[in-house]
Amino acid sequence: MWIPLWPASSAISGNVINALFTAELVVCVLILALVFGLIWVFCIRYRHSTTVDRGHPSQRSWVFEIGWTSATLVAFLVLFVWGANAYVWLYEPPRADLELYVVGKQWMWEIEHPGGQREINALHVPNGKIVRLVMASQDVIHSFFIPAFRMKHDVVPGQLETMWFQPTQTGTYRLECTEFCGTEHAHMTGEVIVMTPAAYAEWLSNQGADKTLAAQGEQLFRNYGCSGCHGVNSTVHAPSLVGLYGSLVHLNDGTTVRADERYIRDSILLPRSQVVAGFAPVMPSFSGQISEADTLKILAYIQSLNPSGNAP
Amino acid sequence: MSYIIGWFVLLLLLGLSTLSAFLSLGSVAPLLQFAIAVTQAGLVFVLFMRLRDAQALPRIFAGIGFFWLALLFVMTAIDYATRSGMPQP
Amino acid sequence: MTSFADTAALPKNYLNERWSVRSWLLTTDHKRIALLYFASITMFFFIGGFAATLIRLHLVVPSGGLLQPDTYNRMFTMHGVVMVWFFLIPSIPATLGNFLVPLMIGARDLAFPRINLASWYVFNVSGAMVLLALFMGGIDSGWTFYTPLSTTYTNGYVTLALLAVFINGFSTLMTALNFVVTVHKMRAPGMSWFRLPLFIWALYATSIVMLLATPVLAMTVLLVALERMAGVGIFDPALGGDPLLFQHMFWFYSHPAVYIMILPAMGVISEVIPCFARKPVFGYAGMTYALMAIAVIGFLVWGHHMFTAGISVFSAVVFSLMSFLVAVPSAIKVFNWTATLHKGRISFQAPMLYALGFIGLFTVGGLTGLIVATAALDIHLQDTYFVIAHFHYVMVGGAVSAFFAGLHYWWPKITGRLYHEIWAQIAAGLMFLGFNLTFFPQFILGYLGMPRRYYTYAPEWQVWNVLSSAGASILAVAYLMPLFYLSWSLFRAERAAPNPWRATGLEWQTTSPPAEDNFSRTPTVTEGPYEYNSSTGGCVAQNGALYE
Amino acid sequence: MRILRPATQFATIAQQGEVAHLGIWVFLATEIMFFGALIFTYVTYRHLHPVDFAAAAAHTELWCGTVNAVLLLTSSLTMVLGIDACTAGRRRIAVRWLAATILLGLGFLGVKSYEYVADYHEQVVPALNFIFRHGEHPPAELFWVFYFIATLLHAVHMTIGLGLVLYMTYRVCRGDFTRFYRAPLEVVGLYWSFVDTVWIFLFPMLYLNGRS
Repeated sequence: MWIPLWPASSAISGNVINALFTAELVVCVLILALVFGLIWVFCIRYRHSTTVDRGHPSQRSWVFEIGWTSATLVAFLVLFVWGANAYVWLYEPPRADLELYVVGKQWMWEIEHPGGQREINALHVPNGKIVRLVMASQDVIHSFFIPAFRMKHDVVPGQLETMWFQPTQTGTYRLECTEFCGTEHAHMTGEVIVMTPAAYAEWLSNQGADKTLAAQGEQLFRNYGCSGCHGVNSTVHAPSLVGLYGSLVHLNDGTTVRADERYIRDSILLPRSQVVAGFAPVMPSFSGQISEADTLKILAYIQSLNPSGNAP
Repeated sequence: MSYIIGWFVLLLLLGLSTLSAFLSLGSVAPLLQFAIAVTQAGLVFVLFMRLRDAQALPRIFAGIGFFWLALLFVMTAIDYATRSGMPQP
Repeated sequence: MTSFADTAALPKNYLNERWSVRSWLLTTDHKRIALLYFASITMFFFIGGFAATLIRLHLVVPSGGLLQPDTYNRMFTMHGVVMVWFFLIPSIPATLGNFLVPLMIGARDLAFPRINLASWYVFNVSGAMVLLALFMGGIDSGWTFYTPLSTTYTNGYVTLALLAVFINGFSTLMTALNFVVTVHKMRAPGMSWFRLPLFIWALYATSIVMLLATPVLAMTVLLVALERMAGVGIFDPALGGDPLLFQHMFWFYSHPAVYIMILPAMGVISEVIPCFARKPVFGYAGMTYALMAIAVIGFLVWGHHMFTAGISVFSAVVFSLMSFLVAVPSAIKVFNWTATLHKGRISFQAPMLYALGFIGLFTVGGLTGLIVATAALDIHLQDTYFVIAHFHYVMVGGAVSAFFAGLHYWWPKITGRLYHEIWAQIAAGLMFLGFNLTFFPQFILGYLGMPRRYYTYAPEWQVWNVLSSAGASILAVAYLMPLFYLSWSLFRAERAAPNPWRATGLEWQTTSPPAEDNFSRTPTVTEGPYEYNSSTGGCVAQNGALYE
Repeated sequence: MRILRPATQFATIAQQGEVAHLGIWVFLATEIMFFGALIFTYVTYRHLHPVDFAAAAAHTELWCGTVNAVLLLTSSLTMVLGIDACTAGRRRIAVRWLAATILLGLGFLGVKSYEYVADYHEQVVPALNFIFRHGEHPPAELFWVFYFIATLLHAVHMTIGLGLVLYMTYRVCRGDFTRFYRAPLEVVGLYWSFVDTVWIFLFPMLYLNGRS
């Protein structure tokens, strides 16, 4: 019988984690061997019935203590720096080749491709491309986990989360929810299918999507009445959304924020928490009136309004 | 006698704090009001709760709660102050 | 230290002074309250253990044959809630601590005996509430009560459980308050801070952590309960609330809670090892500093539970650094215990076996703690079985092993009877074996990517799950054994001398069991706590039967 | 005068007094953490939703909060004067000061009750009758949730404090306390002043925001 011991790594992030994990494992085993070895040796050599020399136990305990304190401190700091570096690299997304939208809800994952293709509990991605996920939750906290990529991020309701990966091998991998989310938490699983770019393109065209995500978003932008104020021809004094995504926004409390997905989403749902400088806080709140999936579509539309056409 | 003076100062500070709310101080107002509250609380602790004549131990335990509370505030503020979801250009 | 030993005819002691039920239920004697607490937490240990047994049985097959999904979720929630708040937190402090703090510092009782009794009643009220929630249908939010699942989406009796946790906090606070004031104000003449046994230092540090962390948990669960009861959204994103704020507040308590569990365990081990190695503890001062350092730095690391939750990258790095720093004093303690064995005269009675097991398991738990404290690795390991295995190595392999070490070590003092040595050694060995078989496979499962709280799993993971469940059945038997041989010893075993281990420490200088007011006259302390000498014989004996 | 003997676990009456003193301070440290955690959530949310919190806070009854602050600060003064009178052995004067403290405390609760009724009529009570005013956004409700939790918890502490002061007044009348032992009275005094301190922090948080 085949007994799994070490999971395959099929993404760049997986290789980074594997290297770091192996290194820490080695350090741990060395320390364990030291402690266990000493305990064994002492327990055998100094068991009560032996008559070995027990005279002059060391009085200068602080010399040893300072020694092993500084040794462990240095070893730990090295591991910390390595781990922190990797963490920053793993969690600060680079410029993406492909952006997908993920909505978690009890108990399934809904994934939207920019072309309007939609899938449930499955994620098709092209091999070798940097994929960035923009994730939202409709209800409780979920966590999007692909063990083969060693990548995971919680999806917290009320804020957008992002995560990225770059697959290195075609194949089918497990997709799991790792934050307990209710009765069928264990069934909130799916598959990540890494395909060659050509196969991915073919798969996309066979999904029969008629409208891109941005086009669907534009429709919603009108339906929810956003265009009444933020539209090009509007007479209401509202900030223009053209070129907004990725730009720096000055707020009326004097601070500056970058208009990322999270900012745009917050501004739709709770517009008064971050008011653009020079504008009155007159926009109504859409909190509780718009689903996460619709928010993401409108977001896709607002992103598509960038003249340059992509994120900074 | 020092109690009466202390009480008078406390009321004075209260008035000052209330007054500050009606001035257009912007984001300074909450800080000022918080500073006044800290001063008032310090007065109450030192004077009315007699930390002035207390031994070291009660003083330490009076401070320890505020110190640990500061840990909660600071460590969480580190998170809220530096959150962002976007690749930096 | 002088010894006033003779106890030929059984004199009046705290057990036989009075016999009525009333004299137990209204007692203000710290020793009797300790026994009352023993009874309560033993019950909760087996309730929590029963839930764990069901979980492991269920996971023998990948499809999960035994329980309905809902029942499974209720079982692991109950296992967590009961084991954390109703067993581990009070385990050592409320039982061994209650019994020993006054004895070890030479006092007649704790500073506030009635508050101590009230603590036990409050504990039982909260325990009854949790059991009520269990019998009415259970809770399925996980012991972490993450919002908005706990506030809006689950159907279980979450409010009742939250209020139980809230009330339970008062019992913790009352015990901690008592210990802090007692250690500060009621030490016997000559018992300076650096003559205190390390067990007292550990309980002092624990009490400080309890006092400062528990109120935050109380407020947090109160807010969640209010949100659930009144439907007002405190952590509800629709009102602008932030579920991550709940996590910050929850872990501000619940990470230090881990130190509430492990610091007293470290204290017990620091008593047992010198006694059975016949040597002063290595680096006493360093051990006290390490305890206090863990207590303080332990408050700055809670964010490592949230590395993947969406906290800022910068704060995750800060929390990761703090988590590495808190591992340093723990490492110091492990090295110092090991060094204590050097040139000792070591004998291997049950308490020592448990203590050696503790060092081994705690070291594994601590080192894997480094792995999950590494922010990058935690991305992969968070919420998998790796984390489960890690914290069970610390809490069960560490805290529970130490609890049994202390229980056996002080059993003659508490009951006045000797336990059966061979049975105890067998149980200690079985516990060690069963524990490793249960939890080591979970490290592998975790790295393979098996998430926690799944009632069904991928078929290729079955081998490790079956091994784990097999280990759990051994562990269950091993945990039941002390119930029998210790109960038996209460009635049939040989009576214990005042100091069967020839240990130092004030608690061994009074009779076994101690008199109601502990000491016939207040002792005066003239030397440090661990004046053992390994070169001049004096091996450990049990009731005079010297091991030579 | 009754003869004082320490409880069995203490060696001297002085030790018993010191223990009580330390005990209450340790307890107050836990209270600081308890209220501190609530204030912490408030501060975080106010930081996240400054406009909504200011708009909502402008609807609190400022004069109620201010009068209550004056009442409480004064009651701290009368309390400490009562303890001093007791220390000096002037029992009748001590009882008068304690009675004044109780009256001031009752006054506080009276004003607070009046304020709650007014809040009810303004329809700002979450879970009972909360309605959003024109242009108000969801975080406004969050503010009112905090307003009620904080003031109710404070009122519970006040009520406990009133009971304790009442009991202490009785014990002063009975002549329980002497120059050498008055620890219970001092302990209650510390608790009372601490509850006063909590209001010192709640006042600007709940009443002074959004006024300018």
